[in-house]
Amino acid sequence: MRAYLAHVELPNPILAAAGCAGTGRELSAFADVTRFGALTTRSITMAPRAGRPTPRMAETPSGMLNAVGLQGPGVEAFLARELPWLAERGARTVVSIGGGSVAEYTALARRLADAPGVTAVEINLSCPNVDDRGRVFARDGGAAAEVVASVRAAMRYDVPVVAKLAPDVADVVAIARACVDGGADALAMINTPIGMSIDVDAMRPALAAGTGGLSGPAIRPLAVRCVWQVHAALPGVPLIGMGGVTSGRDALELVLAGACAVAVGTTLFHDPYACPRILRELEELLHERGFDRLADAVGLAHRPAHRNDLEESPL
Amino acid sequence: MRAYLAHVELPNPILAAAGCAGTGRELSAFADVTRFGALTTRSITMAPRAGRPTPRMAETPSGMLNAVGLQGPGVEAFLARELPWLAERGARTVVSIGGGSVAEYTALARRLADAPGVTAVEINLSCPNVDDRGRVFARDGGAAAEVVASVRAAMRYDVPVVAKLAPDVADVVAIARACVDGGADALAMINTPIGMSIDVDAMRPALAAGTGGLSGPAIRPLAVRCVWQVHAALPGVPLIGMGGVTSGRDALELVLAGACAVAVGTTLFHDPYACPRILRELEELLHERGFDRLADAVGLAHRPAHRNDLEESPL
Amino acid sequence: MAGTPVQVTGTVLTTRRVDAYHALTVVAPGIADRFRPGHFVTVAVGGPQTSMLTRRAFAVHDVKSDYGGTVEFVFAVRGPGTAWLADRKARDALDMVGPLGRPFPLPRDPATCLLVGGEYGSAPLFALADALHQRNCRVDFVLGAASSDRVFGALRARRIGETTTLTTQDGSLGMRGSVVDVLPAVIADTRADVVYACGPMPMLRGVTAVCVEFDIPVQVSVEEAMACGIGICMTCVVPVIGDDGATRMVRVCTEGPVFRGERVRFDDVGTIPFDALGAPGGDRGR
Amino acid sequence: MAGTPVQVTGTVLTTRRVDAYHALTVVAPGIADRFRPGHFVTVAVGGPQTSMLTRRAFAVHDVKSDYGGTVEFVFAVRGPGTAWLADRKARDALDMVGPLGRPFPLPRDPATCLLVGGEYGSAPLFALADALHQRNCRVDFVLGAASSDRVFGALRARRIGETTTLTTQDGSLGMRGSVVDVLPAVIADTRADVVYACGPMPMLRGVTAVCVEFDIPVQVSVEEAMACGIGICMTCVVPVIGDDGATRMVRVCTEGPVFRGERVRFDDVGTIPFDALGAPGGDRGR
Ligand SMILES: Cc1cc2nc3c(=O)[nH]c(=O)nc-3n(C[C@H](O)[C@H](O)[C@H](O)COP(=O)(O)OP(=O)(O)OC[C@H]3O[C@@H](n4cnc5c(N)ncnc54)[C@H](O)[C@@H]3O)c2cc1C
Ligand SMILES: Cc1cc2nc3c(=O)[nH]c(=O)nc-3n(C[C@H](O)[C@H](O)[C@H](O)COP(=O)(O)OP(=O)(O)OC[C@H]3O[C@@H](n4cnc5c(N)ncnc54)[C@H](O)[C@@H]3O)c2cc1C
Ligand SMILES: Cc1cc2nc3c(=O)[nH]c(=O)nc-3n(C[C@H](O)[C@H](O)[C@H](O)COP(=O)(O)O)c2cc1C
Ligand SMILES: Cc1cc2nc3c(=O)[nH]c(=O)nc-3n(C[C@H](O)[C@H](O)[C@H](O)COP(=O)(O)O)c2cc1C
Ligand code: FES
Ligand code: FES
Repeated sequence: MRAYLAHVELPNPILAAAGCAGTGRELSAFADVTRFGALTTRSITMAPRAGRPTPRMAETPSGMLNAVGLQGPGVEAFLARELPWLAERGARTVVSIGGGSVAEYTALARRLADAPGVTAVEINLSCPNVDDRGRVFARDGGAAAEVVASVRAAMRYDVPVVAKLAPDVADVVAIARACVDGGADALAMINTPIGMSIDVDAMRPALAAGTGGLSGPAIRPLAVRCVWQVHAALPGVPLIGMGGVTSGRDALELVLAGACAVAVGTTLFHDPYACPRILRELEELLHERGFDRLADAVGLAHRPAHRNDLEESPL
Repeated sequence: MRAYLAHVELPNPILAAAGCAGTGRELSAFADVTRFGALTTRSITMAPRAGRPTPRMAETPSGMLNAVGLQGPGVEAFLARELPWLAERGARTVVSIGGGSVAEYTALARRLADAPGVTAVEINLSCPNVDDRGRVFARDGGAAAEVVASVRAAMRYDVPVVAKLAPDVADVVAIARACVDGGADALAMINTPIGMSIDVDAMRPALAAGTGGLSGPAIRPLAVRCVWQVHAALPGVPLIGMGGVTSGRDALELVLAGACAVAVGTTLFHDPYACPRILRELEELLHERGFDRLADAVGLAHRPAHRNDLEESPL
Repeated sequence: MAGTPVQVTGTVLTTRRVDAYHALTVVAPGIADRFRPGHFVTVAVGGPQTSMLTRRAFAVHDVKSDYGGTVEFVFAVRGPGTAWLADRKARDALDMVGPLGRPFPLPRDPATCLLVGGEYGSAPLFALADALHQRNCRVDFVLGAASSDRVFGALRARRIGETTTLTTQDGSLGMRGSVVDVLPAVIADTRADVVYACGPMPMLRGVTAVCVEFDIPVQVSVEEAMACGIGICMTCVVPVIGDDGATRMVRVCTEGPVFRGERVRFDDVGTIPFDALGAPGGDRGR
Repeated sequence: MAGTPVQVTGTVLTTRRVDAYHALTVVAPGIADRFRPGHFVTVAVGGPQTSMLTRRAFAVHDVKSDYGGTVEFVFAVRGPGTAWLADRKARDALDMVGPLGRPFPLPRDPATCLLVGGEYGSAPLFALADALHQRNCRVDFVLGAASSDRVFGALRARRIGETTTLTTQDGSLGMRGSVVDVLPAVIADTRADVVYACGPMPMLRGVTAVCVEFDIPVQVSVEEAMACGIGICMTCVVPVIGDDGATRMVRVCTEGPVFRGERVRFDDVGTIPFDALGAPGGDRGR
């Protein structure tokens, strides 16, 4: 079942989400990563990063918190050792990038511009902006747009630039619009909202970093809502939906809300075969509902209804 | 175990959350509502409201969405039939108010100002501001502060005014600060973040209203994080913590993060005896940990640690 | 309404399959004692650490006095909660709250009562029939469903009812069609004084329309998605016309589930009728 | 590393209690086939619709060839996931992934091996002992715990070990104190060539310090909170010194759980050492 990420064709709409599929090699013991719609890398940074201290994870009801802190070997090692492995096998790779300033994102884009095997670049905007006292880009439309524009300018024209948004903002549509105005070819949502858990025995935060990103089915309603709102406001913009997808039904929920591709994150930790399984389930569900093409289902839940009135509810 | 809401003493720190305890009469078949720390009413509006069409609820992983839409009989009927029932029995009642404009909140506060039996007024700021194209007050520090200031001015000086915040904002501390600057005696958090669920069989939103408020354990990590952040920034401000509390351990999590009272919402739907049970469990946990007074545990997880570094994590 | 509801951790006594349905009998003394026909219970599903937060509502099919009091309910597997219930075995614990709701009101004097059930909606009608018999009422049944395996209680209806008419959409049992199709003839034949109905909303609407035409009272037991079952969440409302003629959004779980049929605005279920008390626009559109 | 891991839905064959612990034997052919001592498995807990998302990791205690291959692991109830596991019964299904991790490396030539286990950390040492015996190694045991009911495998150790030394913190079994306290004497007595250790982090640190002092190699099996167990989430890292002398935050689940003891920076576990590759400040503090 073909899918499109802007003008780039993917063999199917089920992607692995950033930071949840390792380098691809680990998962390939279980599933053929070259058959994923695409594999998104963890966010690559300029310099190597050791990340956050442990404990880095805590389980929460139907969710988990993580504070990995973008551990990774830096862009040079990534280009030398990780991207080629994926490229040689013909995997589609969405390279996620993370930076602390517009300049750093731009430098990363330049470094990726002539690397073979980059299917798209995804800008992880949930990074603290060192020039704005650590306010994350995803919470500031202006800063986000600036990053997007300069990455877009630095990348090859035929490589789509995807801006990845966070749900914990007052108005996700405003941020989405700023990114599209800045030149984003597509949007990905949602990154993890910030959460926290306290170990009541130690009487300390469960994560060494204190707060962490909340992922898993617990946040799916936030993801569906963000995709829904952004698709309603910007129907022409391709959206990669993610957040708590565990099954074909969950993927379909995001598709009906407006996503033209769906990424799987936390579920991979539980089920390393999740991507092919979810694809199979999604195909079956679409088939049962009489859809030949994915595109016919994208955003379908927006069609006008009789009983429903679809504004945001006050409570 | 005594608790304090600003200067008002409560017999214990476990409250029923707004909109989750009916009028008090229904729950009293199961538990003695006069022994709750306090019972928060659903948000009272000036005029009667029929609320939203059904379906108004959808279950989500470890959570539920609701779009009740503040159904209620209006403030006059509330004062005539509901508040007296609670007052006569000696229940402590936190009256939640909801409005579409500063003027409406103010009018509500005036109407409540001389009503007997109002332990505190809680301002539900998650209502759309009709003067700002429906932007909810809780997402706009300025508008929130204006509401708080005028409610504070209209209420009797000895009745604490509590501002209730939502988590789906870019910076909850900024909103909290605006409310405190506006005169809030205490803050309640969190109200439900907006979420959505799609019925993949009907291929329509599961709620008639489209979006709804997400509650239950799924959002507890967001609640703990908000309480933590606000307590860190405004350590002197009393906080009522809520969001997914199901047990004494969950309540303790919020207390350790900085809440001096804890409200129980969605759990009451599952377990109408939840308030006394959670109180008992919390007392036991505090006792096991050697605390004589609740106050000694409030915010304790903030004490400096060796291994931990507690900034917000980028991911 | 017979006293206040209670929460009990009961023990599953027996499980059985009845055609397309599952039936669980649970030892739950406090609930059995207080039961009246038309009451429902809510059941916690999923066990410890489940992601399913809300209780599931089921009409009580039967109560018995053995083991201090047992409660039986009948259900179709629909989603994950009922799938979990279908896996329960004898001796498992089950957390139930009940009895809940407004039961069927009984006629003061002996009357001819027609009991109409659709799908698992037949389940609560047998306890009602027993209570009616005790008041020397005549009881007739009309039971229907999509197919024969979904008609619940046909045998028992035949045993205890004066007459029993069965309908299926596919014609696999009884008359082909719906209970509403056969209703006028049955009312005429039995000279029913009153109708009790439980089943899907469209069926209740149809039954009510027929009864209005025949000008006989009809009591319907309504189903609406519920988060609490005890009146505190306000999610289960339907538009109902009050004694004063005004329409209010009332809670199925506490004001219902049994209503006088002609009071329920079936055509407006799933909307807020513009003339409902507090409807948007009526007073202020927020 | 013996081949690639697999996911299997196994069937519980037997459950047993062993003092403070539970042991589950699961029919899981694909995993048993590939097992080498030191491997671990991860288990999905909570059943359908559970709120518990992450698999739980357990060292493999034993594999057998019956029923096509069984895997046994031993665990203490700690939180809701292990509580759920403790409720499993024979014939229940269990979703397992394994074998995972880097197993214990075996000496090429016969050697005297001292196996040190703390609490349930003893569990993986018996399969290791068998493998060592097959290579004609001498095996001695030191097992310890807080109290006698938490010392796992004392009998079996006595049966198969050349010597077995037991310690408990409360003195209820063997010597009072910790395995670390008795280690120097045991190393001296047994003339151990190499030490293998599995248990809590402070124990591994102590064991490693003693081995460094005696200048004998030590292999430790480390435990760190894990979200995936297969190397894709990066949550399970500890600071480890590489062959090049540089410290890296490496994954316990794939580079470990078995490491050379002196390479693990035990004092810095739970921190990012300032000199680790990519540490904040080292290059750029974000
Ligand atoms: C008063 C009353 C009596 C009922 N009696 C019976 C009965 O005797 N036999 C029977 O099979 N079913 C009965 N139902 C319907 C039954 O409650 C639902 O089928 C059941 O809740 C579905 O749960 P699930 O997890 O399988 O499905 P899901 O669709 O996954 O349920 C998800 C959520 O929606 C709620 N929900 C969805 N549909 C309904 C509904 N129609 N009514 C109430 N809640 C709903 C559930 O409580 C749950 O919170 C009754 C409902 C009500 C309100
Ligand atoms: C390689 C390895 C081997 C292990 N072998 C054994 C064994 O043989 N016997 C045994 O009893 N225990 C073993 N453990 C520890 C075991 O995994 C935890 O006790 C278990 O995960 C706790 O789950 P819970 O739900 O009961 O507790 P909770 O504390 O509620 O667990 C919550 C979450 O934290 C994670 N977690 C918490 N502590 C640990 C930990 N120490 N290690 C890994 N994940 C953790 C869990 O996976 C889960 O995601 C091993 C751990 C590792 C990493
Ligand atoms: C352990 C972990 C690491 C992650 N790392 C990244 C990352 O490097 N960059 C990024 O943009 N998102 C990262 N994410 C967010 C996911 O890509 C995804 O947006 C989020 O987890 C929601 O999807 P899920 O619920 O399916 O996991 C990470 C998530 C997890 C759980
Ligand atoms: C059905 C329902 C109705 C609610 N109504 C109100 C309300 O009227 N006013 C308000 O401030 N909050 C309302 N809330 C929010 C709760 O008070 C609480 O902030 C939120 O549900 C989080 O807590 P919980 O997870 O314990 O439910 C409502 C929540 C639910 C589930
Ligand atoms: S189900 Fe909660 S009020 Fe009826
Ligand atoms: S547990 Fe996920 S990388 Fe080790």
